[in-house]
Amino acid sequence: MMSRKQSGFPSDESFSSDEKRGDAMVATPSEVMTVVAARMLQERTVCFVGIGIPSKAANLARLTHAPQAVLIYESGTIGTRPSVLPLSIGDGELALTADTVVSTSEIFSYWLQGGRVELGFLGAAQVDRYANLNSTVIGNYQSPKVRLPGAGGAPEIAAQAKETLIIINHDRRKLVEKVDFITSAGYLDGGDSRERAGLKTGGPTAVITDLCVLRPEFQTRELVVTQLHPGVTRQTVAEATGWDVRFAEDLTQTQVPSDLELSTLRELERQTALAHSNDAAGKTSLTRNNPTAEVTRP
Amino acid sequence: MMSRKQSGFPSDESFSSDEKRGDAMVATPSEVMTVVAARMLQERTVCFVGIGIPSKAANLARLTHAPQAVLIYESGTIGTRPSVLPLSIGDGELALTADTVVSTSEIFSYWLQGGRVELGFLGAAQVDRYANLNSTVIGNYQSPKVRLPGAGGAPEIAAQAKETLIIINHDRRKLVEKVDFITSAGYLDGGDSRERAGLKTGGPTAVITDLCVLRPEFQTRELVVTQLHPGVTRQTVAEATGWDVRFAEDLTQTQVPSDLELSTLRELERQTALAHSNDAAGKTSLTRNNPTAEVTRP
Amino acid sequence: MSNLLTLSDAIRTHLHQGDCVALEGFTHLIPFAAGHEIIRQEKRDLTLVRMTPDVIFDQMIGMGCAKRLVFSWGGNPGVGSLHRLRDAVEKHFPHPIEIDERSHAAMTVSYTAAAAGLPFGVMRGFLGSDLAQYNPNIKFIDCPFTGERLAAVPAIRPDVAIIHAQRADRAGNVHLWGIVGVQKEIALAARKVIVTVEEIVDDLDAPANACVLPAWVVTAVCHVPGGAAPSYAHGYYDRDNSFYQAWDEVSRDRENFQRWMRENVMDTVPVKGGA
Amino acid sequence: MSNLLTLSDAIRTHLHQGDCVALEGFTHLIPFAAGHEIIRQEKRDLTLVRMTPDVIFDQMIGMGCAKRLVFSWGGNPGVGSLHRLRDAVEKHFPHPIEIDERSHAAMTVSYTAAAAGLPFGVMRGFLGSDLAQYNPNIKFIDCPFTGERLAAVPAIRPDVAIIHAQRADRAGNVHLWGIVGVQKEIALAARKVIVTVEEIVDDLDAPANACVLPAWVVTAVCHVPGGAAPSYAHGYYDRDNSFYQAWDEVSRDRENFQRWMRENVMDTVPVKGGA
Repeated sequence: MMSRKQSGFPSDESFSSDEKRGDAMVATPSEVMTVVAARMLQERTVCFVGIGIPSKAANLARLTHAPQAVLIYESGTIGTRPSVLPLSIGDGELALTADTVVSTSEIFSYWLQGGRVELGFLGAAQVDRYANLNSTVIGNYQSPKVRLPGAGGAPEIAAQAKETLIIINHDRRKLVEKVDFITSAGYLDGGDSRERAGLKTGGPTAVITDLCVLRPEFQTRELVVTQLHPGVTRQTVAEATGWDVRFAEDLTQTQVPSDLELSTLRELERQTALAHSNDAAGKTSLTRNNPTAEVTRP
Repeated sequence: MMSRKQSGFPSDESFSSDEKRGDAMVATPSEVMTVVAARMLQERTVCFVGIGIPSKAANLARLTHAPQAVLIYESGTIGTRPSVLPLSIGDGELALTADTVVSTSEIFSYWLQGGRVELGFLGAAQVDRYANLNSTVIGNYQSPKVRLPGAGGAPEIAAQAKETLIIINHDRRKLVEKVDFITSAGYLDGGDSRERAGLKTGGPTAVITDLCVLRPEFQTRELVVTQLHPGVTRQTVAEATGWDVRFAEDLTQTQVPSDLELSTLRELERQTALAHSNDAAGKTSLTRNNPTAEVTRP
Repeated sequence: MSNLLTLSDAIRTHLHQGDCVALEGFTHLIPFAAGHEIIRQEKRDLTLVRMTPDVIFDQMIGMGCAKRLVFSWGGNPGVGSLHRLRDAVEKHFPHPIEIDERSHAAMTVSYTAAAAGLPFGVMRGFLGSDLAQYNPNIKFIDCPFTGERLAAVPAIRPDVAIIHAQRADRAGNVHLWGIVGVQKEIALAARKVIVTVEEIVDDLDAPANACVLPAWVVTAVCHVPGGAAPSYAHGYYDRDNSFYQAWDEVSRDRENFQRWMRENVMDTVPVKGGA
Repeated sequence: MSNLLTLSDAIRTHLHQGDCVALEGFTHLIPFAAGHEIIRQEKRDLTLVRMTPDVIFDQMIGMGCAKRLVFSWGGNPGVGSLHRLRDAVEKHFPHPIEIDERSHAAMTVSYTAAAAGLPFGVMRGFLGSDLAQYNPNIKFIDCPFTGERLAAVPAIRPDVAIIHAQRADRAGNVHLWGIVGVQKEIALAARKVIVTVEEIVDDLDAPANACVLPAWVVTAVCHVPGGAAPSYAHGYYDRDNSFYQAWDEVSRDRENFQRWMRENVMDTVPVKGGA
């Protein structure tokens, strides 16, 4: 397989420039991961989106097969249709292209906890064999080896979205037997322990990495590899996984990203890079004018 | 004293036309009641206002000695400055002249329960000797003799405004020994029973009628007459009160409404009648145009 | 899409006999036309939910739609009693109705709890009030941090919420403004939402942070100009205060009321509009 | 009136050593200028409250203002770590800080509870999460109607809340728009509120139902154009993404950070403005 940057904590969602470019119409592992995640977002789905690859995947879906997907960002933007990817969760672009912009407290109460979100995309520093997520600390909570950014909106997305998808680079330090800290509940100790803890929603239905897709096995709820990306072997996956990972009997092969998927993704990234370099040069795309007309145009 | 309409339940806050007119610069009992209530609203006070005489008194205060009083109506208008009196609690006039218009749920949570209201004006069908209010039923709750409109915002205004003023026409059926139903807590059974019930605010500091002003006595919290309106005798008050009402040792006389107070009140009522007769004729004062500019002009 | 329907189809399709239905609008934007359509379609055994029942519920109760009433202030604003409501409660005409009576604040807490997907909401209230004695839906809990005694009320999650708004776009996104009351809360609290609107526009062009309901949370949008009269629609028409005053006389007498309803509601053609 | 003050006077008068202070703004409208003034005035032993500490708290923590941090996501958005925050937590430099860590949703519930005058708020959350084990401010209660187990978090009522907004009028009424985050909630949750604004105008002319804070709930309004940079002010200037990226390098090294703060914050003249 192609070279894959083994990025450290916690800036694991940034891309090296060679990954960004790739060869024309030959997808990098990161691109495959993004495309596979995008494919799982069905048309008209109401999706709670985090920054980084989740945002990239959700917008790729919107620009290809799911033009009417409803994207919600925790900053308060509902039905947003950014033309470039936001660098932060509260970029002005998100507000400018949204159906409506509400307070952050309303997003979490009426929209997420209210049960209106069908799909949540989550990233994390670690995911374990029962799909629990850690974005809090590596090591001990009281005296951490690495202090990670923390929970953000993740615990409630994991608990309240009808289903969640997890996107993470495949690496033994990241796909671990047991997370150091459960920030966001997956299937806890497996079996029916999620239900027994009082969680009412479905939980994670897939972990999408740059090597493969893992899904919770029926009953045990242990993550097993169900789908290998092009050119990836079982051995590569096994070596990059922190537990003795199993493979589904009906293991499938990821369909190679189409030219449309790849070109759309790359154009989105190109426009994003361009827009953000404009920012850096001090140019202002959010022009100042009458506040009454400037935001919330559908 | 002058003729006073003994109005029945529950439209007790409407006025007969002769009361409205009155003799030039000689106040009717109702006018005296309104003027006395208005005087109790100090400049800059944040006041939660109900419809009827409370609204009339609060706006009279704003148009005379308290131009910067902040009037809040439960419909969601904050800092409203109506040029005519609203007929309903949610008149467009209230929105058009407000500093901001928020949801009704926000009014009750952030603004009233949040402790931002200094003074609440309340009316009721009955008030008792410990200033408890009934606006729910006359008779038994389960099979009422008269079904009154009910609580509305009153229980929380009575519990959460730092202090409340009660405005009510003086009548044995209205000022009673014990209310048939405690809709809104005054001093309950007197003494420290209000505090013992967990209520943290001051409670009613005055009951203003068309005959006199009653205030809770120190310690017992029983309402005693502290101030008689012009021309009203102790006997008149005693006969019109449903319990053996006591008079304060330092009983005072209500200052006659000034020409300014009376003329301002009458002009406000004249403008109100004019505006509402325009409504009736189908004329539209709320013109239709761009929603972005039409509401919330300070 | 779309969610655009005629009012008649929307009520027929989405509101069933025995449903719990909330019609909200705080003085402003009261969905009168929808209430009249419910009366015409003879929906029965409804649990009617509204902070201020107003004339619309007086009419629905008087015409026999209500089994139960959840409310907080049941008067004719600025006028006096709601005579049909009183007749039902005091004299059981046209039949007895159950009463679930709260305060305004409690109603808003119940709505916001439901909109937020919670089974109950907390408020500081009802201490010393007799309401809690008669209503098992008002309970008390202790704050787990301070020990303070607070009131708890259950979420209100109607089967159907009906509101009136100024505008929707062709995709079914809804925009209301002015006194917005609890319309957003009740819309998000209910299982289904029907919105009647004054106008369908190409582009909502709503200002920043306006009160907008995205199309995907709205079950049906019905184009019903004048659908809030005799209440008002800010920017479109005023409240008909004279109607509210006249209603006192109309509604005082049972036969007079029934005649008025026959002539002005039952025998009228349902409002057209919609897709 | 008025409540118009210079930023320097507002911080000097209203923020005291040892106070609990919240600086809110969700990516948008982060009150950087006010944070810098707090650093310049060497306020110490502060409890710093913010959902997303962001670069502003990284700077305040690195300069020794913080005794305690209440937060829910402490990264450099779109970039990576906050190195000064990590250095304080991991290596206790410049001194140890206490951590009260929650989730975004829990922070918003704590703010809205405080704004609503309640001692706590209820949410469905933290089931199965280790956060509740380490934070005594997360408890569980049972719904008195359904028995469901729900999380409870205490109200957060800061001594001072500081926010940045686009505009105020001369009377001190404040208007913000776009991504309004939790600014209204934190403003109403706190005992005192300082608002820095881009512009003072004669007439707010705010649209219907806009996010407006009336002057009488605002302790001080300070005219500080650019007061949110390097975050952004919708309608005025963009987020300086390159600054956020460059901050990673600046903040990684203690001496480098201190030099940068000296040159860019400490030795600069406080922003003028105000009455």
